[in-house]
Amino acid sequence: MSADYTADEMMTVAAARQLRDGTACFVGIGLPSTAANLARASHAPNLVLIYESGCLGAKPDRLPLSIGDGVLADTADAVVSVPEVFNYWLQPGRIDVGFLGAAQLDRYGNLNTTVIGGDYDDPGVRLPGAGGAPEIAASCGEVVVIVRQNPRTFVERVDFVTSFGYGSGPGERRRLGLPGAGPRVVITDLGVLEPDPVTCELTLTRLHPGVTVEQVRAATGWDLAVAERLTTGEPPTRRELTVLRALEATKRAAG
Amino acid sequence: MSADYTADEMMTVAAARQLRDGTACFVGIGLPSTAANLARASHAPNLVLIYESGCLGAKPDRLPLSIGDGVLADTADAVVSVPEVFNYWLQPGRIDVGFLGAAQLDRYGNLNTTVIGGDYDDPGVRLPGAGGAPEIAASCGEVVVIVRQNPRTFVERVDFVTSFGYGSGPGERRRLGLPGAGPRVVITDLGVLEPDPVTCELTLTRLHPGVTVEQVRAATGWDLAVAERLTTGEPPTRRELTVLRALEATKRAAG
Amino acid sequence: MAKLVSLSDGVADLVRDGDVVALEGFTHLIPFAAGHEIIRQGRRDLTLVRMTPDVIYDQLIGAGCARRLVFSWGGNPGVGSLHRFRDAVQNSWPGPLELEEHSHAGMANRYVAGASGLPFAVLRGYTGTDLPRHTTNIRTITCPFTGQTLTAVAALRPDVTVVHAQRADRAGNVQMWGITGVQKEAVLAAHRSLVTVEEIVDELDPVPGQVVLPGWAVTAVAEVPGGAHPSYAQGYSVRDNAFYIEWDEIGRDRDTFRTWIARHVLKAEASA
Amino acid sequence: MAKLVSLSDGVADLVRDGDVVALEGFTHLIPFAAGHEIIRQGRRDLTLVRMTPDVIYDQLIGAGCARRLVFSWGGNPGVGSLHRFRDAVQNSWPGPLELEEHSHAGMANRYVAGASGLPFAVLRGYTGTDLPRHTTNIRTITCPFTGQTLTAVAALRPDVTVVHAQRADRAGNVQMWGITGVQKEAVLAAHRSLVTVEEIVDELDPVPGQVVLPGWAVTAVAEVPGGAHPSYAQGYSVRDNAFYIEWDEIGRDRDTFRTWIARHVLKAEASA
Repeated sequence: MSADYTADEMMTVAAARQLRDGTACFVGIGLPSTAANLARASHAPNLVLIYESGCLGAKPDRLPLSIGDGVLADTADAVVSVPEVFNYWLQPGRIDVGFLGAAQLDRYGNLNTTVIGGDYDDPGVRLPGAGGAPEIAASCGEVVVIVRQNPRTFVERVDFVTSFGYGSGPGERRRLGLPGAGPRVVITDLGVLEPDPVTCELTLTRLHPGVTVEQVRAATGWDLAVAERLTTGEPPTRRELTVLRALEATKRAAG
Repeated sequence: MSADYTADEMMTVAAARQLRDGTACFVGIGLPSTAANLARASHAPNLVLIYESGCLGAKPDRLPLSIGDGVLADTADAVVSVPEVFNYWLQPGRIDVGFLGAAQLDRYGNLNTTVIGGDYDDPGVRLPGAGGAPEIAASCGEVVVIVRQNPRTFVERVDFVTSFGYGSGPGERRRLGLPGAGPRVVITDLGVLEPDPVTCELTLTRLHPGVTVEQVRAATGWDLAVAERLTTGEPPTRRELTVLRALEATKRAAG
Repeated sequence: MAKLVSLSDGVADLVRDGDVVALEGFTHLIPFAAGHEIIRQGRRDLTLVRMTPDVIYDQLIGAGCARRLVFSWGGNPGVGSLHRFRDAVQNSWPGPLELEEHSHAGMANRYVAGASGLPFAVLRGYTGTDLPRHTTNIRTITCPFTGQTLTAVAALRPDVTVVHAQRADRAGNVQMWGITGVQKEAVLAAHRSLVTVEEIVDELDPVPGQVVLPGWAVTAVAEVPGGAHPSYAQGYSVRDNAFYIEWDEIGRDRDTFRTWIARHVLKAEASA
Repeated sequence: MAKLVSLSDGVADLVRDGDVVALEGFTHLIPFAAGHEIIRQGRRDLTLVRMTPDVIYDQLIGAGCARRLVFSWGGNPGVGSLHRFRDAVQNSWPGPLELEEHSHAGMANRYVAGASGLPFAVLRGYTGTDLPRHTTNIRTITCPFTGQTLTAVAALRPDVTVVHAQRADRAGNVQMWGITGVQKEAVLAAHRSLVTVEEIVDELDPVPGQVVLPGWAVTAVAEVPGGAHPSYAQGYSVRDNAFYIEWDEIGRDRDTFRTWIARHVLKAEASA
């Protein structure tokens, strides 16, 4: 891996590139928010950022410290109540892309942010919980997942389905009546996974520069499928890195 | 009847006196709005006026020309959406008094503002319809009705139940699960009717000064019961008339 | 982003014969100019939807645009009855008018359900009244937790909603304030929307009480100064109350009505 | 009209052992001072309700006030996990903590139902997730018009809701702006409510984006300047982000936590 940028920077840049200009994107805090703001500050100036705190069309000039940061309200086209953002904006399918992280993710793109290990009532690790994710995963036109890859995170089957991906495979979303298409792409610090069009199984389709298939397989808790036409992504451009680092600096400055 | 005031003025004053200071009152336009504003301008300065246009705590300094008059929004404690005024404010029983008019009213205080004569699909007279009245009549703590009395308006059974009073008699409101107590009093240009505590039948309990029981009976389309302890109301005070006429003048000025 | 259009193009593109059309407003910000343009363009067989059909609906009905009316209170606000509405219901002039009738609470919740992407809404409403006998869009529903019986109303999803607002910016973000009624819900419930505004500005300065509809949730915006007359646009105009009173006379007689429409609507140009 | 009270009197009167208590806020306007007063007054066996339990809930849980938590996302916003919350769930310290867990959409709609006087709300939610297995407050419901299956959630009716706002007037009318989250619904859903405000003023000048709660819908108002610290009150203060980061260390260790509570909460006076 080049010394010019970190694996996290590559991941964030690759995630940002997934967001098309002019679309509406429901953004969680953390990596999704950083990537979405990078997209807006670079190739997608008309990306509409929607935060679950009720900020529609937020245009922060620094990274928000939380989904309820004042800079989101100050720069939003509209600030609405939390019930309204879920009922009037997310639920009817008005949002093109849901941008989610996860503590665990499985072969079929199901996400877990609830408990790991043990059982629900006596968990190994208690995580924050669902937040907006279950309905973001259900109702957005499609879902982009950003998550660091390692065998503890990328598991055969999540310990708890907080947000539904493809369940156990093809046809399940339709059977359940979920309006959105589900996870279209998973961006990690090693590469890019996409659901197989037939089996819905997450498949390695792109490597970040300098990463090998073996590295990705070693970081995956299931027998990872690899696309026939595996590609290698472009490294971050000078401009992408400059914008990203400037954004990150605003967050450190606020700390 | 004295030449000092009209029967309509007596009615409006008597209706205004029904409103206690500090209560919240859901107000329809026309006679209810006039009486409620008279109450607020005289004995009930802290009467909270709620209009279905979403104005909570309106304090107009003139009579509003409609339930959506700008003076209501300008002077309200809060202006909320129309869904909110019905769902968050009326439905849970937060409003003490619903203040309604009607085109027809029957023995059990049921109100009709929909159709008169013929049948629903081919009516004799098509009226404006329900507006907010059905749920005002159901959900306010109690209902005050203000309506001019004559045999076409005061009928044995309304042609259409737009707003439920006591149905066909005692116990029906409870059986239907209606949260409010129903019509507590009907104020007319001749006197005051109240439901009999046992039968729920509207009963003449008070005459306006100079009106006789015979006059009221002649103006009623059913065999009107008269309370054992029939009283005669106080005529409008000088101050009530002054305030009422000043209010009416503001409306004419805007015409 | 909403397209910026002329009123005539907006109506031509978005309002089609046979459509379910909601022109909303709660005595404030009534889209009169858009209603007149619909009359001028000769739309037919519309299902008109509105909580408070008033003078502009009286005009649309009298002009023969409507086949059906879905509503909760039809009157001349602060004045009295609508004579064209009455004439259509009582005498089928200029044609029969089917009615679907609700309470305000029911209509408001039907829009809320439509805006929320739900097929129905739940409320405490209509109980004991004769209203549910005349439509299949009011039913009962049982609470799965308490067993209580409540009322369900079917969602409203107009083909197109038309509203008037104070301002929009060049990206089509719409700003309205004062009494904003059920307009947000009516726009979000509709498949398409047309918003007429008093003015299009570079920047929407925040205003207390504002409701902002983002441009990407609106189909088209047309600048139509005075487009709410004779109703009012808070901050821009006051209600022309004399006209509402006058309408009682104009609307009462078929010929007077036709003459008025010919002179004041058909021969007028779209204002934008 | 709401009563104007001191914070200590307000908490003493309105928050009782065993109550269902919601202290709401969406990273903005978090009622920290009121939470500290609840700790100081030693409330026990509370069912704490909140969409986003954060540092103040971590403190209440660690201080032993809570028996149960009803929530949708429990974390230190922008920082990470809540260690007292984790310790209670994983190790029952200082006592066991029952959980009832939802999604944001579900919790928001549960408050909406409570505010609306309905026993339940309908949404498209939870589908395919494991959440409905762990509570009886999520069920399915069938649309009486289309036959579609949707999700129903039981209404939330807290005994008392506590929120922080920017201002109130002397009649107890409350004004808040910026991100106002689910606070209106949480107050209206509750049987009693306590609002702490940055200041009490003679006149509430209208502010863009404001939500106003009329004084007659609020039980009590207490003036507590800085009552949202370390969160922020738009127009009055900014978030003390260093404290949120610091809390990660303080909350991680039981003794450090106890020392901090003793010094910064128990020995402090109520600020009003």
